[in-house]
Parts: sequence; C-alpha cells; structure tokens
Amino acid sequence: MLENVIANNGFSTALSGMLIVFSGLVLIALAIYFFNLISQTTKKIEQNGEKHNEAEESGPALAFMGDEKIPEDELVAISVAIELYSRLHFEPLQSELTFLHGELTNSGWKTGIKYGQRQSIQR
Amino acid sequence: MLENVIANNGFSTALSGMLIVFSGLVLIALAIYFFNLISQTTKKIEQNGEKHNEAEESGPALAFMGDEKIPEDELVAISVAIELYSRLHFEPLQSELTFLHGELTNSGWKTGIKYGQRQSIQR
Amino acid sequence: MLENVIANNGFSTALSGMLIVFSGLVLIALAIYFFNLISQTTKKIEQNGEKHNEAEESGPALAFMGDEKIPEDELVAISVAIELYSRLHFEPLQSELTFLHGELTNSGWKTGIKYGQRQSIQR
Amino acid sequence: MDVIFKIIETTGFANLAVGNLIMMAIGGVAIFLAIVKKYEPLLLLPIGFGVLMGNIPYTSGLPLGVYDEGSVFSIIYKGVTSGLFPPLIFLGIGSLTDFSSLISSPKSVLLGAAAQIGIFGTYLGALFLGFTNAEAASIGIIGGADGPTSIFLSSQLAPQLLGPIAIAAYSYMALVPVIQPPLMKLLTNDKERKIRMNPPRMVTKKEKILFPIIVAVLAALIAPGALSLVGMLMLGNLLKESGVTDRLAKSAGSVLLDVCTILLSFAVGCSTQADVFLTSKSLGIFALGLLSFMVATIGGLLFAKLMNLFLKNKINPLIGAAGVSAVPDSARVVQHFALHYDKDNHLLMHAMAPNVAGVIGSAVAAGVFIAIFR
Amino acid sequence: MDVIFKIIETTGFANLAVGNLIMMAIGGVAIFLAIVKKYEPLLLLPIGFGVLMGNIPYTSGLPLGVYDEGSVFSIIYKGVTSGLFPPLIFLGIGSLTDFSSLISSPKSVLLGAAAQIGIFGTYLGALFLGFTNAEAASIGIIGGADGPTSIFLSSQLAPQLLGPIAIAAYSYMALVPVIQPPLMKLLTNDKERKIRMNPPRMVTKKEKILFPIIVAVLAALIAPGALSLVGMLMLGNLLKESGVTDRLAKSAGSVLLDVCTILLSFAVGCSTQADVFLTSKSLGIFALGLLSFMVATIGGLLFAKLMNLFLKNKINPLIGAAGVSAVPDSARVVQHFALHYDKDNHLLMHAMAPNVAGVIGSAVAAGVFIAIFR
Amino acid sequence: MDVIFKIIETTGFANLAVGNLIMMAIGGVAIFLAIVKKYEPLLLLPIGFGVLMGNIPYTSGLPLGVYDEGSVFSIIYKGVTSGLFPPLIFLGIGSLTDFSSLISSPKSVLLGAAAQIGIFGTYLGALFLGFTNAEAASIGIIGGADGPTSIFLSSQLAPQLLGPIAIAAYSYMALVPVIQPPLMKLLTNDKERKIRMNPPRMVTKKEKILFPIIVAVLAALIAPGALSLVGMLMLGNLLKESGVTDRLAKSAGSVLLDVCTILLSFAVGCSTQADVFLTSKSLGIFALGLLSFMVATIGGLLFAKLMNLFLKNKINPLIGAAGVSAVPDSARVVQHFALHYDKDNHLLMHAMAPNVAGVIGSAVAAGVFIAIFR
Ligand code: NA
Ligand code: NA
Ligand code: NA
Repeated sequence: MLENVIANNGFSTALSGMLIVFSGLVLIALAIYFFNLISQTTKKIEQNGEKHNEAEESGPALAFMGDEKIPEDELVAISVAIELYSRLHFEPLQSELTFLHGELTNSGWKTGIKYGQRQSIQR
Repeated sequence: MLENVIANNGFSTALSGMLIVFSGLVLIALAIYFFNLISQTTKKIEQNGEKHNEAEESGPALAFMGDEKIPEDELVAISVAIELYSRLHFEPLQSELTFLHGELTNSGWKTGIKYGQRQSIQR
Repeated sequence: MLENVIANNGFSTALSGMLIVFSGLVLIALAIYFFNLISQTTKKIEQNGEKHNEAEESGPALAFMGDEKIPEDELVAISVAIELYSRLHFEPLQSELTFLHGELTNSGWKTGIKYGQRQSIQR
Repeated sequence: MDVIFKIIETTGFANLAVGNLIMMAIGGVAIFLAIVKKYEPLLLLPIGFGVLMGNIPYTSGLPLGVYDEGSVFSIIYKGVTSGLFPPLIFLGIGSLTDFSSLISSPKSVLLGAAAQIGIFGTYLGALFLGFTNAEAASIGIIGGADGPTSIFLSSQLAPQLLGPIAIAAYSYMALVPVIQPPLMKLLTNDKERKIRMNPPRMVTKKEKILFPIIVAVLAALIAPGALSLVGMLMLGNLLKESGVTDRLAKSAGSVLLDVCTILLSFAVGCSTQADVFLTSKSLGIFALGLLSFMVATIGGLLFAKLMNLFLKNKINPLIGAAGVSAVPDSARVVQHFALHYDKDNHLLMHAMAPNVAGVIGSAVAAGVFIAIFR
Repeated sequence: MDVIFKIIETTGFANLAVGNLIMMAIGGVAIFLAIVKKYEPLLLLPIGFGVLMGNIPYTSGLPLGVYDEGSVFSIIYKGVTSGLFPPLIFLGIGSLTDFSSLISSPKSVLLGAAAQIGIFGTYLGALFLGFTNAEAASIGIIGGADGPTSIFLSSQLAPQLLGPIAIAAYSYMALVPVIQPPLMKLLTNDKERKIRMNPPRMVTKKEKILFPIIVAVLAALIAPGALSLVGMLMLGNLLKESGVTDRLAKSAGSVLLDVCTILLSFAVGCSTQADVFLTSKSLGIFALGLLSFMVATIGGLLFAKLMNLFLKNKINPLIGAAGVSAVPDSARVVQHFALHYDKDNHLLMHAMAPNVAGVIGSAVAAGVFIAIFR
Repeated sequence: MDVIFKIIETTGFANLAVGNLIMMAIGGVAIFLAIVKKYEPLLLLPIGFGVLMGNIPYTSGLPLGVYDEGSVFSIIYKGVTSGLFPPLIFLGIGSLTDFSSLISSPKSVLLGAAAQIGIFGTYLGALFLGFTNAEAASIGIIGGADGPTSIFLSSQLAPQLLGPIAIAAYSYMALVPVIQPPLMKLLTNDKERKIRMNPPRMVTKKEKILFPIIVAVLAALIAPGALSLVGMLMLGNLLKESGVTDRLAKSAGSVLLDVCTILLSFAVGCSTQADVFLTSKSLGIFALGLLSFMVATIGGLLFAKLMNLFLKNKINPLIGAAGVSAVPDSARVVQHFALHYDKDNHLLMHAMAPNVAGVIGSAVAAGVFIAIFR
C-alpha cells in the first residue's frame, strides 16, 4: 500500500503540514514572548519613573498570596460571595431600577433600556 | 448632478416620505393622546362613583412618592431586594418544588411541568 | 358523504390506527410494569442478602415523610434554600473559582475551562 | 404629485378589506384571552399579535408576508412548514416534564391511549365532510390536544390548512376548563367522583433514566413516523433525568423552547391572512376540532369506567378525561372538579399520568398518519 | 518540495495586500474604541474582530469568506443579507425597552419624526452624488441612527453596500457624544438650555400593554414596509409588558438578542474585504453618513424650537436632538449637556421619549423606501 | 384488512435488521458510559440516544432520517454537514476558556505543536490502508482530540465518513484516562515525573485581551483554512476577556454552546444507520483513531524530553502528553499521574498550557488540510 502513500505525496504533505503547524505555533509563542518582554520593560520604566497607584493597575485579576496562608473556610466564603456578586451584577437583567441623585420630585425614575450602549461607563 | 436627483423624482420622494413618517407618528401621538384622555375620564367617573380599592388598581407599577424623601440607603436596599426576588421567581427554573396544603400523606409532591400553561393564575 | 369515507378506507384506517396507538402504549405500559417488577425483586433479594447503606440508594430523590408533619414555614424555607443552592451550583457560570488543597504557593489558581468534561465527578 | 399618490396607494389604509378587519378582531380577542383571562398566554399572545400583523394589507409584490418568497416572515415560517420547530419545542418540553406519575402507574398509560379515539373519530368526521385523507388526518389530530403535534402533522400532510388547524388546536386547549367539566358531570356519578386513589409510589432515579430510552425506542418501533416528535421529547427528558447533562437540559428547556415558541406562534398567527383563512373549510375545521376534544374526553372517561370493571383498586374515572393531554390543563381541571365533591381528594398527580401518556399517544397517532399518508 | 511551495503559497503572508493591512488597522481601531473608549462595545468589538478575520487573504477557491458560496461565514452572513437578524434583534430590543416616557408625552413623538429629515436629506445628497435610488435610500437611513434598521434596509435595497453602510452607521452612533454637542451649542441659547420640564406622569400597566399593539398596527398600516421591523419590536415589547409571558421576553432579550448581535456584527465585519470595501463609494457613504447625523440633529433641535412657539408648557429644545435615536446614547448626551448649565435639570427621561420615537420613525422611513423601491 | 397489513409493514419491528440491533447496543453502551462512568456526558449522551433513534428502521420513502431530503433530522444534520455547528461550538468554548496558563508560558506552545504529529502520522497510516487523501486527512485529525475540529474537517473533506470519525474522536477523548497513563509510564522515568515547575506568573488583563487577537491573526495568516475554527474560538475568548461584552460571552458560552452541542451530537448519532456505519472502513477508522491518540501522546512526551536537553528550567515531560488537547481531560490525567509520585506536585495549570495550545495546533492542522485538499 506504500504506493498509495507515494502516489498521494503523503510524506511531503505530512512533513510540510507539520512544518506549518510548528511555524504557526512558534510565531504565536514568539508573539507572546515579545509581548511579555515589552510589558515587563514598560513596567520597569514606569516603576522607575514614579510610584503610581498599584490597585488601579492590577484590575480584576486575582492577586496570588505567595506564602501567606488563608484558612480554607474563608476561601470558600470569599468565592461564594464573588459568585453571588457576579450573579447579581454581571447577568443581563430584563429591567433595572435606577435611582438618580438630586431633587427626588424630578428624578425618581425607572428605565428598562439597557441595550448595547456604553453602559459600563456609568457604573 | 442635479439631473440625477430630478431624474429619480428625488424631491417628491423625499417630501412624501417625510410626510408619511410624520403622518404615521402623528397618528400614534393622537392614539396615545386620546387613549390618555379616555383613561383619565374613566378614572374620574370611577372616582365619583365609588371609593374602590386603590391598591388593586395600581398593579405592579411603581408608586412615585411625590415630595416624601426616602433615604438613599433604603432605596439601594429595596432595589437589591427586588432584584433578588425577581431573580428567584421570574426566571424559568428547570424543575420546581411545590407543596400543596391538605393531608400530607396524599399531597406531598413535586412536578417539573411548567410549560405554557396558565401558571400565573395559581401563584 | 359516506362514500368519501369508504372510498378512502376511512374505517379500516381509523381502526388500525387506534390499534397501533393501543399496542404502542400497551407495550410501554408492559415495559414499565416489568421494569417495576424486576426492580422490586432485585430490591427484595438485596434486602434479604445484607443490610446496606440506604442513604446511598435513595439518591437525589425526595424522601416522602409518610405521616410525619412538617411545618409549612419550614417547607417554604427548605424550598427557597434548594432553589438558591441549585441556582448557585447548577447554572453554568462563565468562569469559576476553584481552590485546591495542598501547598498554597503551588496551587492557588483559577480556571475558566469547564466545557464538556466529566466535571460532575470532581464535585 | 404622482409619487405621493403612489405612496398613499402603498399604505395599508388604502387596501384594508373587511376580512382583514374581522381577522384583526380575532387577533385582538386572542390577545385579550391571553392577557386578561391568562389562557395559554405563552402561545395565544404571540399568535394573536401575529394575526394582527398578518392582516396588515400591502401591495402585492412586496416581500413582507409569510407566503412571500424571501421575506423575513417567510424565513421564520419555514421553521413551521419544514416541521422543525415542533420537535425542538418537544425537546424543551421533555426537559421540563416529570414522568414520575406515569412510571408509578403503568395502567394509566391506557387512558392516554383511549383518549386518542377523539383523533380517529374526527378523522372519520372530516372524511365525511369531504376532506381528503391527508387533510382529515391533520384535522383529527386537533383532538390530540398537543399544539406542536398538530402543527407538525399539518406541516407534513396538509400545509395549506396549517393556520386554521393550529389556531383551532390552541383555542380549544385554552378552553379545556370550559369544554371538559360538563362532560365529566354527564358521564360520572357522585360515587365515582369521590373515589380516592392510593398515593403514587416513589420512583427511583434509575427508572426515570430508563423510561425515556424505552419509550422512545418502543414508540418509534411501533410507529416510526413518531420518530421526530417522540425522539426529541424523550431526548429532552433524558438530558434532564440523567443528572449528568443539567446544563443541556436547562438550555433546551429555557431559551431554545422560548425562542421556538415565539417564532412558531407568531408565524402561525401571521399565516392567517384573511383571504387564506376566512373560508368554509376553516369553519369546518373549527367545528370538527370541538367535536374532536369532546370525543376524546368522552373516550377517556368511558374507558376509565370500563377498566374499573376489571380492577380491584378502582381508579377515579375523572382522570380518564386528562388523557386528552393539553398538559397540564386537563389534569388541573380534574383536580378542581374532584375537589368540588371531596375537598381532600387530590387527584392532580394521578391525573398527570394519563395526561403525559396522552402526549405520547397522540405523537404515535401522528406517526401512524405520517406512515400511511406520506 | 512542490507540496511545500504549494502550502507556502496558500498562507496568508504570501497574499497579503496593502488594502488588507489598511482594513486590519481599521479593525484594530474599532476594537480599541470598543474596549478602551467603551464606544458601543457590544457591536464594535465583534465588528472589529470581523474586519480582521475578513481581511486575512487566502487563495481564491477556498470556501472561507462571507462571499464564498457554502462557507460557514457565508451561512452566517445569509442571516444578514436575508434581513433575518435585524428583526430578531428588534424583537430583543423591544423586550428590553420601556416606552413609558413616550406614552406620557405624546407630543415628543413629533420630535422623533422631525429628526428623520436627516434620512431624506441625505437621500437627496446621495442622489446628487450619483448613487441610484435604492442606494441613496440605504445611505440616507444611516441618519436614522439605528444599526438594525440600516442593515435591514441595505439588505433589501442595496446589499452590495451593506458593509460600508453598516460600519458607517455604527461608527457614527458611537460618535454621537462627539457629533451632537457642538450642534446643540450652536442652535440653542442659554435660556433654552435651562428650561425645566414637568416630571412625566405615571403610566398605567394597561397603557403599556395597549401601546405596542396600537403602534404596530398604525405604523404597519401607514407604511407596510415597516412590518418586519416595527412588528418585531412591538411584539418584543408586548411580551415584556403583558406580564404573562415573562419567560419569553427574557429569552428574547437575552440570548436571542446576544447571539444575533454577535453573528450579525461579526459577519458585517467580515464583509469588509479590502477589495470590496476600499472604494470611492465607501468614502462617499462615510461623508454622507456624517452629514446625515448632523442634519438629523439639527432637524430635531429646530423642530423643538418651532413647537415651542405654539406650546404653553415649553419643552427644552435639547431633547429634540435625541430624536435621532441611537438609543439611549443621544438621550444621555442631552442629559449631560443640560446638566452642564443647570446641575439639577434632569432631562434624561424627557429625552427618552423622542429617542425611542426616533426608532419607530426611522423604521417607518425604511418602510416607505421599501414600498417605493422594491 | 389490507390497511392493517400495510400499517404493520410500516412498523419498525417488521424491518429490524441485525445491524440495527448491533448499533442500538453500541448506542446503549455510549449512554451507559455517559451516565454511569460520566465519560464526556454532554456529548456521549446525545450521541448514544441519536444512535438509538438513527437505527429505528422505517419503510424507505418516509422523510425521517438524517439522509432523507426534507426531514426534520436532515435539517438539523445540515448544521453538521455544512460545517456550521463546530465553529459556533468553538465560539462558546472560547468564551469559557482561560488562556492565562498559555500566555505565562510561551514555550509550552511548542508541546501543543508536537502532539499534532499524531495527526500527520495517522494521515500517512490511513493512506497506507488505501484511503484517499481527503479521507486520510479527516481520519488523521482524530489525533487532534478535538471533537468540533474533527467534525468540521470531515464535513469539508469526507462527509461520507463523518459518522465513524465523530464517534471515534469522542470515544477516544472519553478514554483518555485509559489510553495515556501507560504511555506516560513507559516513556518517563521516576525522576522526570517528579520534576516540579515554577508557579506560573500573573497575567495582566491587557495580555489576555491581546492574546486572542494576535493568535487569530497569526494562525489565520499561516493557515487560512483555520479561519472558521480559530477565528470563532478567539472571538469567543475576546468577548470574554475584553470585559465590555460580558453578556455576549455569557450567551455564547451557555445556551448557544448547549443548543449546538445537543443538535450536533444527536444528529451525528442519528447518522450512524447500520447500513452506512457497519463497514470495514469504520473498523479501519477506529483502529487508526486509537493509533492517532497514541502517536500524539508519544509525540508530546518525547518532544518535552527533547526540549529539556536545551532548557535550564526543566519542564516536567508529563505535561507534553497534555498537548493532544481533549481539554481539560488530558491535563487532569497529567495532574493525577504526577500526584501519584509526589503528592504535592500540582501540574494541572502547567499542563493546561500545552492542552489549550493543542486546540490551536489541531485547528491549524485542519486548516492546512483544507487548503491542500479542497
Ligand atoms: Na394528546
Ligand atoms: Na431613528
Ligand atoms: Na488538539
């Protein structure tokens, strides 16, 4: 059956296919690698420049605690709290109560329109 | 290029298009207006006729408090409670526990069938 | 118009149709019946053989309390708790916090991959 | 000035016919029943709104209605006529249905079969009125009291009658609490109505898992035409009961079911354009549909009484009426009717057994018709 | 060795053209605006990503892009070109929209009509630049400031321009906070900007239920071409307000809306292949689109001032600018602009009325164009 | 009487063949594995049920099965054969996947490439057994250990083999915990298995956002054929990571994913009608599929050992086995295997990197095959 392999250019196809896969993933690996590099360099320069608010930078990422130990119960409690919170605030609601500040006679209102519009800015 | 506009009856199309849009929305505005009128008249007649249960009438609409001020904290608490409540009761559940009154030997049961059937009456 | 019925083999079609429906449902009824029988027999044999852990057997089915009465308030509380629990744990989340035991330096992590993979075993 | 006239001619006002106004009134009634009376709102509301939209006149040639090739509504309607939506809806319903009551009481299955006499009786009646075989079968299925099944069969056998059949089926399902009680009163005596039944036994998880598999295989073997409906219904149920595919069951029973319900109901409503709908055939279908429901109810009641002649533990014949399906309405009607005579006699769970069996029964009946007439 | 060359030839690197790079840069900008500036992220993010993917070159013959018969992307794109996605999106939007503010202030409806002058003005402008009637109408609708309406009309009248029209519409909608304030400043004086309006009255549930029914019937009668868009918008709203079909409204307003939004936006993005997109026509469309938004804003503002000549309770002319729709962005722009001059003057709810009326208005305008040019 | 015979002839009992019984037994086994062993239940359960339904015999001519033009199941199956479902599933998976581990360890990407040798090795093996190029490629892709990728490639290149290829792919993915450990034991020594790796560094939000964009562009440029799969996967991921389109990501990752999974799995199951499935080709595919998984595992393990020759911070070669993907099963297998030798050596997150890289790798491989053989 080796004829079938040869007749179909099997070996060169397999070889060059493997080559493409590797080149593709190497490119991706390089991109990540260089991106990391840039990111680290930028961070160093920034750190040398001025001490800025770190909390702002960290964003929503989870801080790893290093050596400090957290009791397991607390971890469970925290994760349940986070689940509940995200459940309440990140799930699309059908309609939503919003209360504005200011004169109440003029401002107690309710709107259901939430679609597709920069809503994240306001909150 | 004005020829193109004229050749395509541009001006009369634009004019009559604008006309239709206005007539359509004027019709809608009138409908709302008359509807409001009827609603208000009906209400007045009813009020003159007899003092009826107002809570029934107001339905699920949110009552606006006029001049009375509600502490902001309470507003937040109320809206969170409403969110939680609607989340619990208005979201379709896969199956649902229901407990009937009466003899427990005969009535403790569970059903998952909820589809498309006047369920709102029972609750 | 009786000719139309006869010309279309109406009576034999209706009769044999009804026959098929009955045979189908009788087959199903028999299957359930025999299945029940087997299940009961198996249970009896098992019970005679050895007293085994009953909790394991009952699975997620709801235990009916027989004559014992449960205060209605508690029933409501229980059902709300079950609703909340299932809401929290059976609904697909976008991402999920998981905390592993062991050395925290090496194990505090977060994964969002939950798709299609035996996840039920782990919990 | 010509353009203005041309535009005015395109408005619906210029083309509004009496038939359209009649249909729009019907649509309004459907919406009223849905919102105020809360009759099957999930179906009657979009249907009624669809009737309104489907009877807006427009100059022919514009691709707007369900019958216009290439229009948006025709694309949605294709989900109905191709028969796709009903099985998807059954998938969702299956993932919401609990068959425990049926599993614990195999003899109730027969009541779900008996009520299907309404289907075959009406099939004969429709033939008698001069309908063709395929049409008569589609009309008869109204007696099965399952919207998706009726629509599926019509789409396969008599697409030209789909509108009136669907509307009739859903209307009478909504009117079950009006249609059934008089027949119950007529055909049962006081003693029968007070028969209490033993509480259903507990059903194990294993049985619940095996049930959909066995039912699907048996029903499809005996009536392969029922494959699409019974197969999807039981797939949904298996997803639910297996305990390992909760997320699939949940999605099938929520959004998939809802979206298919909206689109199917709205498109069916839109298909009732006056010129297509307001025919003597439609009148015949509505008359036969009512007959169908009544025969089905009677069939269930009488068969239950017949069974009682042979049974030691008598069943309450009222639950026979639940065999028509219209899940879970007719089971609720039974419950309320029985409570009227004995305020501690809860028949709901007992009535659920023939109720869900009726769904399987009419799907099998539909399968038989498909096998013969396609 | 031949095979290796053949494979290298198939890579995108070998076929990358300057046009593709330009388009990919544009896609990157869209993604940047969506994520960093949070401009319409639900739309610009999938569009931007689609632009990137649509400009990956490949050897012709491979079924990969939206224009290749049988490819996956072409199947998704068919949901756009057939006009199916926009009405489904409107169904979802309807189920999320609260029309209370509009119901309580019928005269605001006119502001939503006035802003549509942007559509017809731009239509004339496009004719002037040499576009055909159908193309000019599709370009004009950009001034309606409703993405789904623009895409729907283009799909029906000028599918070949769908890409640039959709991108222009969404881009300018995202830029509403940049485009509108200068015009507001120019056309109103300080006194006008400080006009306070009475709080809107309470709207009963009954009114909210009747509103979608009445609007749908009237709008469709006056402009049957608006049937698909207005019909679905109001069906969604009825599902929400009826109070008996909450689960349907919820599904329409969450997953159905989201999935259609993702697929539509992504497919529209993919349709901007450089060789199709980078033409002088596109430039014209972008220029006309900007004009369109500006004329619409001016129309709304001036008409509000005109109305004030006849009204006892003056309206704040700023809310006229919200008539362009771009819900709820332009209403927010009005709110912020007014707060700048009187920190207790909350116009948001008042601006919502012309805002949602503008949605209906441009759907009616689209209906008019469909009636004339199809 | 004739009609009764005709009806009996239409029942499945009259047409049941031995092949159908064998296939139904296989379907039963799949359901058993899914429910009792909890092997890939989300896929194996609907597939198994589909196998049952697909092997119910019926008189030919009835439009019931996936191969009958116009039947409901054929419409659903079109979602598979057109290649639509797999990219939509990838959209959902992307919106659920966290690529952090991969971003923090770029060198692991290479392990995801190395494991693809299973694909190309099996491609050669299939050619050797006499399959055509297109068939051999589709069979080879089983070694990619990604269901949607396998189904997509088969639908594009060898639709006639879709059934057995899909079943083989999912079966072996379910059997990963059985197939991989012996090879791990064979190819690593005790010291290697105990290698501990540094905890992965924190990844910033910015990196997570840029990652899907860069990967999609690079992968699609190098292998345009991967556009549909990689594009959708990364679109889903971008929707998730951007932080501004949470609702889109949520819908894509829940209902859209679930519905596509149900329909795809069920339809694939239905496509295994005995007369189509029970062939010697299927046997060959199953044998080659197993080979494919083994070669892929070996490739990953050996390449990791090869890399260690050049690295200062040694990697644990076990994580090479996770390069086959089967996310996240093979990563879990690595975790458990390593824990056996050092109860504090948690490799899960390290194994996730090659694991998800393997998904990208096999999508690229599929793209290469599409580019050459279409
Ligand atoms: Na029935
Ligand atoms: Na507008
Ligand atoms: Na892989």
